[in-house]
Amino acid sequence: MANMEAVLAGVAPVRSELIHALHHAQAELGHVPPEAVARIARRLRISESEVYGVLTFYKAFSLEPKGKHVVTICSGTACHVRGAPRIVEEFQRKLGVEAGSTTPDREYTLETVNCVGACALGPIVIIDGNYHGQVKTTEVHKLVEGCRRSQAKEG
Amino acid sequence: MSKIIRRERLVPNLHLLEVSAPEIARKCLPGQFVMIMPDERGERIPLTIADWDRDKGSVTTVFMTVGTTTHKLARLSAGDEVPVFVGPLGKPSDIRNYGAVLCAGGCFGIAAIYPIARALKEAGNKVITLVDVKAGYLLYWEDKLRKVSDRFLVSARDHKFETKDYVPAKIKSLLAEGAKLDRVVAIGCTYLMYSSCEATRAPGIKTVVSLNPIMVDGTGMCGACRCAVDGKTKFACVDGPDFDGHAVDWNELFARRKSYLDHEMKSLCYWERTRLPVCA
Amino acid sequence: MKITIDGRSIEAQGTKTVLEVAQDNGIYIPALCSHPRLAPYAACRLCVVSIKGKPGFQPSCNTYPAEGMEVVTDSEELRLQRVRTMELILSEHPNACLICSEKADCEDHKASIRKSAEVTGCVFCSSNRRCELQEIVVRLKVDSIPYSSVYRGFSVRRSDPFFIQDYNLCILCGRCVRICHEVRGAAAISFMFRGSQAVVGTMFDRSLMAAGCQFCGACVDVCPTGALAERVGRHEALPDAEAETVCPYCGVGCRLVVETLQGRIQAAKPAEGGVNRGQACVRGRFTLRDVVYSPSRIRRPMVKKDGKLVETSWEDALAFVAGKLKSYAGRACVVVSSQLGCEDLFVLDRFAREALGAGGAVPSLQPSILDGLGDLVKAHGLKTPHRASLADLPGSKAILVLGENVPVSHPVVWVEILEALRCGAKLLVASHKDDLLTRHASQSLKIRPGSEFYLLASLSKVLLESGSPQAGSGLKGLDGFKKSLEKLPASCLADTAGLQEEEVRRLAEALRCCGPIVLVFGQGLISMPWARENLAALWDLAVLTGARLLPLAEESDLFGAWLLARRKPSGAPSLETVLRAATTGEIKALYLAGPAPLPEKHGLEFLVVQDSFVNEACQGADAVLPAATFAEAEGHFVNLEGRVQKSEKVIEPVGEAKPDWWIASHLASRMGAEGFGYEDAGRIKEQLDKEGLLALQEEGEAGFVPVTAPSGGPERAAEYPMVLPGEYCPDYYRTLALCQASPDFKVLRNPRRLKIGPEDAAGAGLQDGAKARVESSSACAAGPGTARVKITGAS
Amino acid sequence: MDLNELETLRTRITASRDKDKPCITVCGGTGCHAYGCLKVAQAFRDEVRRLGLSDKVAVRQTGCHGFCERGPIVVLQPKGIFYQRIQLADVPEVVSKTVIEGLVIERLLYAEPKTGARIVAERDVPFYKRQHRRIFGSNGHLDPTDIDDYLALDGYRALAKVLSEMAPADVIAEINSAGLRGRGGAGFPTGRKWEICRAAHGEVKYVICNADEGDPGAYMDRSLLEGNPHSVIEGMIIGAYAIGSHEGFVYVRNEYPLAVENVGIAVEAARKHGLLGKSILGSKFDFDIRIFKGAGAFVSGEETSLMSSIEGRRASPRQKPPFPAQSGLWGKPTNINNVETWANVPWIIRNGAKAYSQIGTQDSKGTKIFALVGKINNTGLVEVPMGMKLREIIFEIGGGIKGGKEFKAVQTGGPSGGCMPTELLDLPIDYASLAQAGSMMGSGGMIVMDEGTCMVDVARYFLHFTQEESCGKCVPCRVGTRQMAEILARITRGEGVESDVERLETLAKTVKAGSLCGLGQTAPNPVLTTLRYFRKEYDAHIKERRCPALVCKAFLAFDIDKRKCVGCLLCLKACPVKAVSGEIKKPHSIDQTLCIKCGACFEVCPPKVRAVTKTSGASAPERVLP
Repeated sequence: MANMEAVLAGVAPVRSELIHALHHAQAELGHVPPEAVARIARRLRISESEVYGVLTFYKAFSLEPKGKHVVTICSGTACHVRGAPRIVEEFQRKLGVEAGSTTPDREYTLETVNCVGACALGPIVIIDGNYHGQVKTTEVHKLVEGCRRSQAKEG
Repeated sequence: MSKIIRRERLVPNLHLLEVSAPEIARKCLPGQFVMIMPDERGERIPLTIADWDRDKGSVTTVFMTVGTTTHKLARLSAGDEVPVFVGPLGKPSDIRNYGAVLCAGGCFGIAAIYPIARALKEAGNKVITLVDVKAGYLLYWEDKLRKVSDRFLVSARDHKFETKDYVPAKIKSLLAEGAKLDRVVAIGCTYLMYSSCEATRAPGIKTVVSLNPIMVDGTGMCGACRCAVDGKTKFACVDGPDFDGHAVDWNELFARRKSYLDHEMKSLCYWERTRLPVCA
Repeated sequence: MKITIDGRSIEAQGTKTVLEVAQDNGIYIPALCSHPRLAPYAACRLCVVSIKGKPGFQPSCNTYPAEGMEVVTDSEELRLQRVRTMELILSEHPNACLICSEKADCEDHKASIRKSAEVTGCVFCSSNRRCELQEIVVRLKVDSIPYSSVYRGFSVRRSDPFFIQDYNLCILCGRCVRICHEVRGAAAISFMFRGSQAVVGTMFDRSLMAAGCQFCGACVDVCPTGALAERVGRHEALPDAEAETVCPYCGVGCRLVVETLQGRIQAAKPAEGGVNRGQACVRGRFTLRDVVYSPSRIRRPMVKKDGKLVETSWEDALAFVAGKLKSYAGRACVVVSSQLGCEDLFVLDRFAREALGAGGAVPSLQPSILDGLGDLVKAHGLKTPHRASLADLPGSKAILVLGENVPVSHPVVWVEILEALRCGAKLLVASHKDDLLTRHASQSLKIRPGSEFYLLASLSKVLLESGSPQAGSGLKGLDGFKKSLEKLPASCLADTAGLQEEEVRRLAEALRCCGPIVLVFGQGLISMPWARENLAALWDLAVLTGARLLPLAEESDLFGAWLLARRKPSGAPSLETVLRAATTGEIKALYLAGPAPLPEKHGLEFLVVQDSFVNEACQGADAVLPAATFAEAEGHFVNLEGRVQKSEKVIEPVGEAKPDWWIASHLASRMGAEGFGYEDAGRIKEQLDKEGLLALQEEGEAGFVPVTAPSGGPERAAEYPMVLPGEYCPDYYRTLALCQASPDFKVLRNPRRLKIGPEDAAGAGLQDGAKARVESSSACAAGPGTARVKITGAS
Repeated sequence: MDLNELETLRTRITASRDKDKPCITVCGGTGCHAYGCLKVAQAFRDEVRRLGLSDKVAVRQTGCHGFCERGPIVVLQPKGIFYQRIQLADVPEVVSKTVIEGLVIERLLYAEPKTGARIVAERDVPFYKRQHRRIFGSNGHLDPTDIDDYLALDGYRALAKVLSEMAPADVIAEINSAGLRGRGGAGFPTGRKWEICRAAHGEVKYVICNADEGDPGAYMDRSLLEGNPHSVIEGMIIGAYAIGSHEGFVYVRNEYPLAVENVGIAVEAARKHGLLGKSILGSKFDFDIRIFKGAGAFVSGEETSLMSSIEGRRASPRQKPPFPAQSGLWGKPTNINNVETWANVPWIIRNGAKAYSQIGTQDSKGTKIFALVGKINNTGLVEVPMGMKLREIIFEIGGGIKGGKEFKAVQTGGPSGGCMPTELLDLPIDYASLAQAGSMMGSGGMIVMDEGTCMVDVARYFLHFTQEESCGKCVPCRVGTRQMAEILARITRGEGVESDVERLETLAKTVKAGSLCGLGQTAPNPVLTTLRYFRKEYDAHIKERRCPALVCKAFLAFDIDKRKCVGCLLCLKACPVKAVSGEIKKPHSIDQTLCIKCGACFEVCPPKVRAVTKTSGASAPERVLP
């Protein structure tokens, strides 16, 4: 939060900087907690409710911290017609959470995104920034395990 | 003191209350009711018994939050105790094999009709259950009721059921499609019972209703629950609560139920202002 | 210009929307999101019309007339489009009752059901029969909804005072959000999430209290459904009568429509016309009922018998009081509240002089800002700088607010200031804290409490140094003023006010460059010993810049009381002298028709309390006379602009209460005074008019007054290291505090709560929620007033 | 820098570059990024350095080449040898054989699918051959982070021309006569738009580049912004000059980090070169650009909500009029165009309106870039002249349907567009004809669907999308799209009733006619077009309780053909719910009560065996899709 204050000091105190400031908070803290909202509101001289209203409008900001691993499944049209929904279902089953949420142990966040623009590779799964193209339902298990293993290695 | 085992909001405004009362659970029969007091300073109100578990020694009622007392009840939770929980009171419903019986329930009556439907089914009747809800999200106990019914119908003002009916319309359409009805049991708000009776009056189907006048002691002492049936004065608590709906003086009942409306509102307003927490 | 609506040729202005033009001409177009006070929003899509030459449908709320425009508001396809849109709206609103075949019979039989906790149909809803959805359903003849009913399942929010919020009923028309943002500037609520998840709410779903809501009730009043419902009276039936009164608290003089059911007040809502233009504040909107029916109402006359107050008849009480008072003629005084009507004040004043031989009735709020300005007029023989009316605010270019937290103390003035900001005005604020006021300010100076004089004088100085503005040139006293400025110590600004000259220069620039300026100030500016100096500096700045003054009168008839007081011979007693005289025994009898901090030990022999509420003074009173409240008597009030407004009688008096003028005139008559045979308030008003007592005539020459540095300046005192700034808020009616009358109000503003900065708190060893002990340097710090204090933790 | 200095610089750059110097260009588009092109490019650099060829051979990471299907793509200049699907292991060979020895490596070349013939040059690849890469072509030749590359390709020459020779009105006239129409979807004439904004009252005016490309399955704008940001910036400066604006914004989608980065670098470079800022190229014209990163909301592509977003508010649109040209950002006149439109501007100025309007149709001039994706062989970005037939794009450029399956539909315009069936394959692509077919140009997504795509599911997909992306302000869009999405979901779940189709139609009309902004007004298009062209599929779902495309789970049944099953245990192991039972080498069976229809068994059953069957509906023929 101390960083947050430093970052905000560089943000002009006008409301048009709101989304900019929220990007900062999201990048700095991994989500936008109530204290960050309060600080941004004070800095930009707008009400906390307004900040929150903007924050909840945009998908780029999250209210909850994300898991250690972020699994992003593209659900663009191209991926959809190539079977992305089945991949989503399989991940949901494997991780035991709905898309858009984080496992209770804060290990995985499963999310879908409208299009990552790599349609040739569809269906695409991005795990911690790594692209996996033409994913099949039967490969999901491997992908999840791969994540766990790489973590074990690091640990 | 009786301990609450479970208090749960079933749907908006309707709450289930399961109370540990082994004595009542052992003796109660369909159609009977209990008197309950939410706290030492509260009033006593009657609630129809909606289910019981003789082994567990518990009695279940379903009530609607519609006044100070029920609002108080709705704030209780498992483990809390109520100072008064007495019963079973009233005469049990007349359970026999009539043939085909329509059990109509609305609001809290959806739960109240359940033990009667169950008993009627056990007695060999063909049970048609008709449940009235305003909208789909107000329907509860569907599974429970389906299990004791040969037919399960819903009248609602919700497109979910592709209908826009009220109970009488459904009774009429049932009769129109040639269903044989030997008896109707209706439980719910006074208006529902009244309009059910109006629908069965012409075809002459015996219709039993579970009256809900204002009641104070529930044992025939105070006379508050006086109602006119067949021109004679009856006490709903000891002579009922079940009566022949075609013989009830409905206008009198409507009027009597409204007697204390003003005071009821004041009471609730006072309670809300003084007892409901406002954040500081 | 001329436009055609449904074949009718209609004269239209370009400033009104097609919807408004149609409505003005009696043409019905359903609409849910539009509101006269709000910018077009075009979200409900019910007000669609066809316009010749344009494809498809156009929302009439966002379409402005153009010469020759041809509008069709009613056609089969429009009706169908509206019905289908309405069906969509209703699919997410508990709609069963709207389309129920039994709705005619049902309401009669299910009256009690309104007491339910959650609304699942109209019969449960407090807005039943005044709901805008119901009206549109009838108009459009919607009788079925081809969608499953969606209940969003929000829990009903009951943890806030004054009103509850059930967003299951919300149709997202956005009126509440928009009025909160656009008109009230609070932005306590906002839209959250988006798409079908969109909902009105607060940050992280916190309470409105936590979101900084001031509970002005504007959102409740614009809500077309029952989603926002007043807590009190929510379960009651609809009102059967209404009357228009003037809000009894502050000096803005908002007009309120008071709704009654069977002669009892249910609710008060801001009237559309009048100074307040459909707006009110938490006091007027939500506390009237609690005040009028407060348990501390005095219901019957009481006289002291054997050391105890006992109830008696009016006849006996009047006889007793008149008899006793007669013997104290010349040694008695009358104190009045400036929240009484002009009729009451006038009769009480006459009563004081003609029956009691006193110098006149003494207002309890003294000195007031009006008195302060009046004193300057008297002392220098000049004319007061121009006065501003509320209507001057939106047309102004700069507004300087001093000594008052306007959004809290005078919220309706704040609404007009916000309107001015929308029209391009600059808001300049000098305040010691960050709040709503500074959030909206174009320029705000952080100033130490109590140092406004230095800011004002420095502003004048800077303006004069860089060439005096046109407005002040050539006026009387300019040279004297300049000289007096030069005498001021140079370092005071930074030392005392904590301001840098550069900041002041920027503020001065803002005052110089633009057109009409309004200086808004309140009791906070005179709550310290150097009140006169502050006012003089303000006066001069106004004359110099040609600004208008808007003194924020704290009490509803303060202006009226001031006008009436002008006819007093000079040397009329002030409250302070009265209290001193009472203590020393100089006067023997006191007649209290308003709050007065009577010392515990006094030399009074006879004390009469004429009030609506039992108060501290009653304990020692020899007689207590129940007075009617504003709602129980007709009367006139003069608001802060000098506007004389009539307040109607709403209900019969509670208990045996009588109007104040009635009591005073009966006593006077009994004491043998002449000309007190008033039959009703109307007669008194006639006399007031005949004598021209309520007319404001200010004569004399405009000019400057010399300024002097405050002598008892806020120098740092080691013993009392902190300054406790007085925060004025007319949160009372006569002797009743609103937090005492209304439990909800107590939640909102508890005067026993102290706000202190984190460093100061740490220094005093205080934590959030701890008890504090406040010691003051001056004896009169019991009431609100800026004072030097010492704050320590209390056990 | 003034005009002369610009030309001097350009001459210096061109002179310093040897046209015949071998250059290894590695495609750096996001598609190729996903394939790992960064590592490939680095490997090339390392290899070149290792061999001490740094002076003789250049390695350049360029913008997107468009042929994403075949990434990572490497083109060896000056000969234009086109290698595809380059792996790290191929790098040394490419350098040693092709770069040094000049030999072509056959296996890395693109093979004509039908004949199998290898094609050496990029321009001869059928995918490129029929394209007209006017706007997009430079992408493959320049490093987007190096302004010199752009200058070497005549960059900012149009700007120089405008500032030195043309009055603002001339610029507008030129754009008008070129017939350029907005590439963002609705196709409003760009010149007209500029004219209105220029005429609007006010000192302060803004220009905005709308790079909030939100259509799922479309990424043309991103590739332009990533691959050739200066062309967009140059277009914006010219536009600002024509309109009289001094401040511009590029609103980039948050999901495009590379685009944000590259356009940021480009703006910085342009500023450094005096192409942005005060007195541009020594003229009296000032203009600067700020980059605004969006935050993930499809609706912010709508111009009024985009401006609302820049102002720091929720991206809710407002009713027009007033149009942005009259009252836009902070109430000032604002001109907003999308990336591709801006990128067209320098070309028009450089080559003249006449040259520009020579291709295209009567009222749609120039080229259009499409993202050709879905069940198509050659996924990628294609730039074709307006008026080209769908058939040509899909079958000639796109190489037909994947796996040799039957074409069913092509969807254009994203969530606002519609699905067009086989009968419309000969439709020429322009604004009017697409609109007439019930679809729209949109920003240029073109999603090809085959027989294995369920059109009801596609409609459900799009309505689910718009329902989630609706801002929630106006009733028809907020509630109407939700109701449509629910009805469609019900139909695909097997709970549809016959009246649903009619209700969908009514709803679609209500939403279309009643919504506040373009998102709502066009949201029903996927429903309306699928109802119009694929009504039979709806009937199959509702009346026959089957999904002809074998997509909707509710109607699917997986079973094992005992005659074919070899008992390999693959499906048994793959089944996540243990619904498959059996022993090794004995036919397996599926317990239908346990089956969740995930299709894992079907997926793993070896193609040779094909014992697992996927069927839909009792009356459906026993059909097996590979």
